[in-house]
Amino acid sequence: MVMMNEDPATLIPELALLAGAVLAVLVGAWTPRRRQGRVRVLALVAVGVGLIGTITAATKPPSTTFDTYVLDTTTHAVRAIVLVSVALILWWSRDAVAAHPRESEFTALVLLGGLGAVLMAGAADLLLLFAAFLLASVPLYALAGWAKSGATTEAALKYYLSGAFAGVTMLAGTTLLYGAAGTTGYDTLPEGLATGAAGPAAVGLVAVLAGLAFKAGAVPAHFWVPDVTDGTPPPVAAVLTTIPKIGALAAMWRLLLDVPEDIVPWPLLIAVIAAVSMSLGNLAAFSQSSVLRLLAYSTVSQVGYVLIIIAVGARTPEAQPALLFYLAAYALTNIGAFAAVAAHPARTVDEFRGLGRRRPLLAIALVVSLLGLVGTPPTAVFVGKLTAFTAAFDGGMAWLAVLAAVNTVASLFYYLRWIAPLFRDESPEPADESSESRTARHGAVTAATLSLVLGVAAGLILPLFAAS
Amino acid sequence: MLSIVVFLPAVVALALAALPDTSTPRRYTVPWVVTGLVQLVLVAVMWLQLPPSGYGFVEQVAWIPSAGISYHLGVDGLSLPLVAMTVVVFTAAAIYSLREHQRPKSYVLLFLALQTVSVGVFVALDLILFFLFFDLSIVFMYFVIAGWGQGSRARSAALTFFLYTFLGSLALLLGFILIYLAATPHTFDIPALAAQNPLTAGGPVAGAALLAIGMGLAVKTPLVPFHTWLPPAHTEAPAAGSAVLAGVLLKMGTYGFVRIAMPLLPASWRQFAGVVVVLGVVSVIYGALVALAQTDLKRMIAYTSVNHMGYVLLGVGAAGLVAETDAQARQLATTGAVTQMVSHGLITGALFLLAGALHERGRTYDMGAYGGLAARTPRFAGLFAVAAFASLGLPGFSGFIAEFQIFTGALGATPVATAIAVVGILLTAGLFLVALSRMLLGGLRYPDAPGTPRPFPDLRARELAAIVPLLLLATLIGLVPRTLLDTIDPASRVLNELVAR
Amino acid sequence: MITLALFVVLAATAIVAGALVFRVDSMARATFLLLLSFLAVAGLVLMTGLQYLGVVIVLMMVIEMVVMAVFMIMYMMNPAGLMTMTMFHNTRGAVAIAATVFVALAAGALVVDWPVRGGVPAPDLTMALGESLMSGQMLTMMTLGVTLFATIVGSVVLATGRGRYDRLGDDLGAAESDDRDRGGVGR
Amino acid sequence: MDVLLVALLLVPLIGGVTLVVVRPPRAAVPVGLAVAAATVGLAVVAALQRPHIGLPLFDGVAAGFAVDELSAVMVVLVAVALLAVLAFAAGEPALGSGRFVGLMLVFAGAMLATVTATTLPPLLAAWEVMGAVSWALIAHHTSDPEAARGARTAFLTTRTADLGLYLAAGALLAGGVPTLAIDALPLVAGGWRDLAVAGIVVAALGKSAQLPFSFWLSGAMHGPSPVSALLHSATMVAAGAYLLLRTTAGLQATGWAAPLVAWVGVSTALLLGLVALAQDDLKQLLAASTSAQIGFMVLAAGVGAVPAGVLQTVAHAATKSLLFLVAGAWLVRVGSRRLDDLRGAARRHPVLGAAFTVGSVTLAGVPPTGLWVSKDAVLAGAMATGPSLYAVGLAAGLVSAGYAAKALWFVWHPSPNPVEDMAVAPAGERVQAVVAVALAVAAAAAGLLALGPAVFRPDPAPSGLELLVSGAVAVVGIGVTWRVAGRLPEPALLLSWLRLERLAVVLLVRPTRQLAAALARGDDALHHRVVLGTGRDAVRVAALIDRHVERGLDRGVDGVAAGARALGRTARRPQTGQLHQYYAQAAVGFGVLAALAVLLIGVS
Amino acid sequence: MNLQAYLVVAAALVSVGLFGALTQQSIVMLMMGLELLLNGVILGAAAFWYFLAPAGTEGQVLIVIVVTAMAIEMAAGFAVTTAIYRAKRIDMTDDAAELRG
Repeated sequence: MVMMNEDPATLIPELALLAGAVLAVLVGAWTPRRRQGRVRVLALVAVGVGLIGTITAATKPPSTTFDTYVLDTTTHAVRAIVLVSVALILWWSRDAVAAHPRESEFTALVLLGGLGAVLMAGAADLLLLFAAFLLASVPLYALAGWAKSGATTEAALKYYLSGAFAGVTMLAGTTLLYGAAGTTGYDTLPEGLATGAAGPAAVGLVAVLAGLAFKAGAVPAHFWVPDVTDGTPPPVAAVLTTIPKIGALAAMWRLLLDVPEDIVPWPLLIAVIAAVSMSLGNLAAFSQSSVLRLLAYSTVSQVGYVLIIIAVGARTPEAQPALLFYLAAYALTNIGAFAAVAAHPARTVDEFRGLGRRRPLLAIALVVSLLGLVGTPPTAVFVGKLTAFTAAFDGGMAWLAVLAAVNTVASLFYYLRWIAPLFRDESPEPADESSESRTARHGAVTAATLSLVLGVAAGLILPLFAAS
Repeated sequence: MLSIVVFLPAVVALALAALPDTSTPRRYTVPWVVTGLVQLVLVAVMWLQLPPSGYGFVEQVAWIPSAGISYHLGVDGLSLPLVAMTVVVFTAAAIYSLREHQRPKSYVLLFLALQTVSVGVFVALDLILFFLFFDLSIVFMYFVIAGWGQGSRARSAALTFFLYTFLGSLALLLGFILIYLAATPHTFDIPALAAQNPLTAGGPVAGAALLAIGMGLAVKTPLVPFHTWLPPAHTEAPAAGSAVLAGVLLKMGTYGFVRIAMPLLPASWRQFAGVVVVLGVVSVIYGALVALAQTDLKRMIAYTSVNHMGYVLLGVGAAGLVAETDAQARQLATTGAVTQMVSHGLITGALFLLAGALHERGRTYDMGAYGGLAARTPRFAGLFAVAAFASLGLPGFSGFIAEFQIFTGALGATPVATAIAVVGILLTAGLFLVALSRMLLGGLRYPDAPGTPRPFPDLRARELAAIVPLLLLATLIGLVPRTLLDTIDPASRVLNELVAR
Repeated sequence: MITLALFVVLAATAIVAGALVFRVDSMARATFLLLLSFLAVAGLVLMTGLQYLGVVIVLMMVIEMVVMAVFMIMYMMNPAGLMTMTMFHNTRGAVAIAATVFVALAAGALVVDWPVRGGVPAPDLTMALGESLMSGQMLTMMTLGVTLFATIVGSVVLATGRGRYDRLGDDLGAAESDDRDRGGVGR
Repeated sequence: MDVLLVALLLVPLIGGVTLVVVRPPRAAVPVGLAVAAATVGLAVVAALQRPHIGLPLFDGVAAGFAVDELSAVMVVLVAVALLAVLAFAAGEPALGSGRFVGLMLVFAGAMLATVTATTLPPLLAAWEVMGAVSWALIAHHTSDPEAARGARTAFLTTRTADLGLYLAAGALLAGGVPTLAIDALPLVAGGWRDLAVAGIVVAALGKSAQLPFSFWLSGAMHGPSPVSALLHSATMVAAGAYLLLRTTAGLQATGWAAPLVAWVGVSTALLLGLVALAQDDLKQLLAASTSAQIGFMVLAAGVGAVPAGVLQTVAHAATKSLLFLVAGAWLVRVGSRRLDDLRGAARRHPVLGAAFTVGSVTLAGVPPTGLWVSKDAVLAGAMATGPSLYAVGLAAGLVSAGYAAKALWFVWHPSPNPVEDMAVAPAGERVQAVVAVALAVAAAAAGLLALGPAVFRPDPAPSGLELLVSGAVAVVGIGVTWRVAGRLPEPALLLSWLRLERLAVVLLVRPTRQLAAALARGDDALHHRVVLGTGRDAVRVAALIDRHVERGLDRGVDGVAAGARALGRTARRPQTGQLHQYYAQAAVGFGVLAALAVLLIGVS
Repeated sequence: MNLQAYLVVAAALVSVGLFGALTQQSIVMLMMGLELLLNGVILGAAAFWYFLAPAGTEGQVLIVIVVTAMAIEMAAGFAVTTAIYRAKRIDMTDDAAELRG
């Protein structure tokens, strides 16, 4: 009866992340402080193994493993995106964390957070989803407070308390959904809901979505985003605003597609969240002078755009490639923007004056990332937004596409408010070269380049994401 | 073939980038000139082999098939003349810049990149591809102005230029997406969209698309009141940059009208043609009047660009007033508008290069600082007078061919607007004559050249080689217009049929 | 009848104890009231036949509350209830929200047409649970296991004042760990 | 045939452009004369052969050229005038440059194209090129600011009128003449015909320095005299009248245009005659008299007396170019153009003086000179239309005798204080004498043409009585003026050409420049106020147009901007930093969403 | 005993917990509120299992998860509290409000 009915080999990417994290902790415990770089190498090897495992797995037909975990295009795509994101951030954060007493732990926590995000995306059971949610949260609470300064601990506290509240809500929602459907597996959810009670199902679904919205940073669970982004070092902020989002949005997608629209009318709910997220994010970013807060609000609005795709997910086949592509594009672009911030000591828009002359490549990378977030061709987010608009239009939510378009135009203003000083004359006081980070600069350039490559190569990538 | 023409400068730029840095300008400028000449030969070959109807030299490669985006190039009678003009203006700029000493390597690389995207805009048959080239032109031009600007405010002018035109381009993109969404299957392919005509019925969606696209193009064109980026950008830009900016980049806006707005949104174009006409006429008069009051030569020329682009709008707007006018009139108006784009590129390019030559000698654009140059520098005076008369639309030059057709074609459709616009050629005549009298006639007067007391040489061979061909071409078009019109006419006939659908 | 009485007593205990958690002026008392509430709920769970889980809850909560008490003593104000606490904010709004939630949930519970009971409990519930954990929900349990690992790592990161490099030197080569209190995990 | 016409047009054009570009230091005059002579030959052959040609120009519009009965006269006239003027100018070394000779040739080419054009585009093209070349010719002495100003005024005024031709072209097309053929004017439909005719009339009046455009001719007198001889007497100013003569059918067809043209013509003849009478400057006098004499041609066009008009054109061309050339020669020698300073010039240069006298007598319309015949032919036509036109025309004739006599009186009466003439190369002087004599003969004998080919034969022919009356008027006019010439009043109004230029400046030029300056200021302000993100920019433009609109719009845009900012603030207000408020807000948010979900279920 | 009774009790616990989470200034007290909320969830899960789907084991697993989650969250919470106390001598959420806007 108790049989290993599944093959652990199907979980190579996840196991690689786990092994990387465990090894990071173990090896780190016996590594001199200044030589913790080997831990990062180890982690990158683990990510590499995971990527190979992902590519191998992606060639196989979709399947379910361990009864509760789906291996399909979505999972593979999220694995790849998360792995690449983790690798990128680990690489460019080198200058920021190297020789830090807790450098090994940083690596381990990032890997664990990534593992949680991947598991969320693949989970096909509410219970596993919640477990993965916890795994995606707890390491990141620690990561938020990793630097242990006043601001970061406050950020960690807010992140933790928001997360705990969201987690509790999500558990309550899971319970309600379980009550309504009598089951927690996605495969049995539709029939369970068909005979169950719709009201508790709807409330339960909203509560579960609350947890996922917290991870994704969507309104109204977005409050932690600006404060935490502002309070933590840019590499950490990059992790927090990128990796869990990917897992949460994919998880939302997977869950909602198994909830029949006619029992719980979730598309409209998601549309409302999408509309409010993008509008509120943009409006709040308008007169921000802190670049980190500005980026934070911009991530809120970006989630809004992704939610558009999810809202019409069940209505058009274009939605899946659109979603996955957008996630990939967003991850690269957002990481690029944060890397650019990390590369430079400036934290307000004005402090970026004259960067274009001093560090032209960095400035260009930043511009590419920001214009990428706007959605300018040929960056990846443009294709993402285009597919999102198309999906919304074809899915009968044209109003959402229009609102998104208006928001896109509005967003240009605050991004330009940041871009403009880059090319103005320098501020009088000389820049402090020592506080600049070379790896972050390289990371910014790399991420920006990748986002361009992804945009240009969208023709090759999109069909891959379209496979079921 | 077309890809070679488009990307030749980019390839040369990459090759030059690999060269070690040196301060010898010729190492970079000579290959640039050669590139331009090779491109010219290729364009000439294409001109001879252009099919009588439809697109020639089409290249289409799937790019993002699921989003209906492809790498699609092609030329027809609307675009080939502009391609030719672009290459000519760039080559003239290259010759003019042969001795550019200030960071010659990056200068040439930027211009080569700009050359690629400028040609690219005119041959792109995919909206996204068009947009890419369109946007990149803004980026490269920004660096040209910011890096080689002549004034102290160059960077801020460049930034104004960038922000303004970039905002415009975003509007453009939204318009494109609207059209894309309206089409089934969704596509960004211009010929496919023109054939499909997804927004046949007009309506609010088509109107919004036209508004967005119109805004985007109007900023680049520029039309009053979206023109405010233009004068500072021109004042600060280096001569070759101004020539390219006015000669080539402005055409991207007007070309967008004939390539995209008119054939893809015919119903709305017809509906709002009156607005287009009014905008055109306002630009004509406003541009001419403001130019009239300028004392700075470059600003004056810049404002005449606003005026000249207004005629184009008048022409294409009148072509949209299908009900009020017959086929021949629309034909004249459209062909005139396209001719005006070519003509303005050549003439204004020459004017800006002349202004640059003047600045090199006197270090100021203030017209009041010069006088009686006809006696001191007859070659400069002669060429400047020729360019000025060409610009004010004197018969015998290309401008007349363009403007006469526009007026004649447009009068039937919008008599009042046309009658007002005709006053524009009087105003330009006035302002150019005032400028000519001020600078060329009267007592001799000029600022000291920097460093040395008072040498004020006439145009040198390099400058002549850059400017004379431009004016010669403008004259040739003016005297023997059929070579050009035979190419444009069939294409504008097709265009008018598309608009009249 | 006994069942009903038991239910009422346990339910009342759970709710009242829970409510009193926020009414008493001592954290220590609050902690024990919370424990009481948990124990009552454990009792209610036991009433549904889930002996194993009921016991688990009891054990877990006792330990947790003890830990919590330790934390009280470590940092919190007024651990022994010697001073009165004023630790509320936004009471009015919270009352409104909580009351609304209660009304909505309770109304839902009463109004909703719940589905009929499907199937009967397995004869050995603990066995069934174990089987489930080892088969269908195995990955969930593995994930929770990893989460516990992450919690340990994370808690150490956050809570430790002095890391290994403080104690053993940057090269971890110190002969003896530099602890303020002797007896730490050294070498 | 075609080649002949093409050659006729291109020979002077190409020759001229080549001279301008190459600027041979010494060969300019000989080459110019050779080209002019060749042009005369070509013109004569063309006048006999009557070639025509149509070159494709625009879509459905050809560039048509033809030498018909009317233009045959003009091509020969233009070619001969060119040759004569160039030959005469060869006597002045200052005018021997490639630029001057070349431009003269280009001008002649343009004039030839104007008179032979059969469709509007080439007509307009050549017409405008004439204007531009005249600018360059008037401003030939580049260091003379007065010349520059005069050139500008001339070009801008004529171009203002030229706008009429642009409109006429559009009107022709809109009125159903896709070929833009000029002779199709009467066929144009509806109101478009009125517009087309109006455009042509305005353009012609402007070019011909008729009222109210006459003043530009005054400024143009700052140019070299040979320029005046060619442009401002024989050719360019006559082009307007010629165009009207070509389009009399169209003028008649509208009903209003013909009388209007006739009255403008006759008024110009009278008023500008008076202006001429009041001038104290020989060139100004001649210029005003040109306007007046061309008024007779315009009158002819208005009353449909085409042959009379042609006759007047030819006779006037010979007369006036003679007078301008001789006057120019004297001006160079004396160094002044004031009549007072020119006293006795005829006495010191007897050959030129004799020629000048013949010319003046012709100008006065004394029998049996050319202008006597032609003017009477015109007046006969006017009589056929109405006696009032005739009466005013006759008065104009009287005035013309007056100004001719005034000029004559001054050049014959010796100055109280003797003047020293500047020396001129003897070779040049001989050529000038020959040319002057030839022109004098032509002027005097032009009347004979009325007996020649049909194109000159007036219809209705003037009656004997009319001839007699006008002859008598001329003689009386001369006689009276001769007595008072030295002390004729010179009222400021007339001296300043009816203050027309001032009027144009005050009414048109100055407001335009003020508007331009205001707009430019506004536009500059626009740059400084570029505020990203508010779109306020666009609003500032409106400010220049309408203050009220601006305020409204400004409020609107400011409102939008402020609204956006306020919304932004509102959007950030929830971000208090207080966690418990985040909790409450999130709880409420998800509560609302849950309620919405339940509600939606209820609805569906 | 029926489902509704259990659920009303669970709802009461949830509401009380929510009230605590919303009102408590002290971080530990706030966490207690969340615990109490989960307390209600446990009861609800047990009730759902018993009254609706006793055949499966998901309800039981859910309770296991809730209990585990409580432990994990408590551990994480205490760690965060310790960290912020070390860094800023703060144990009240109201004092941790430097990041805002």
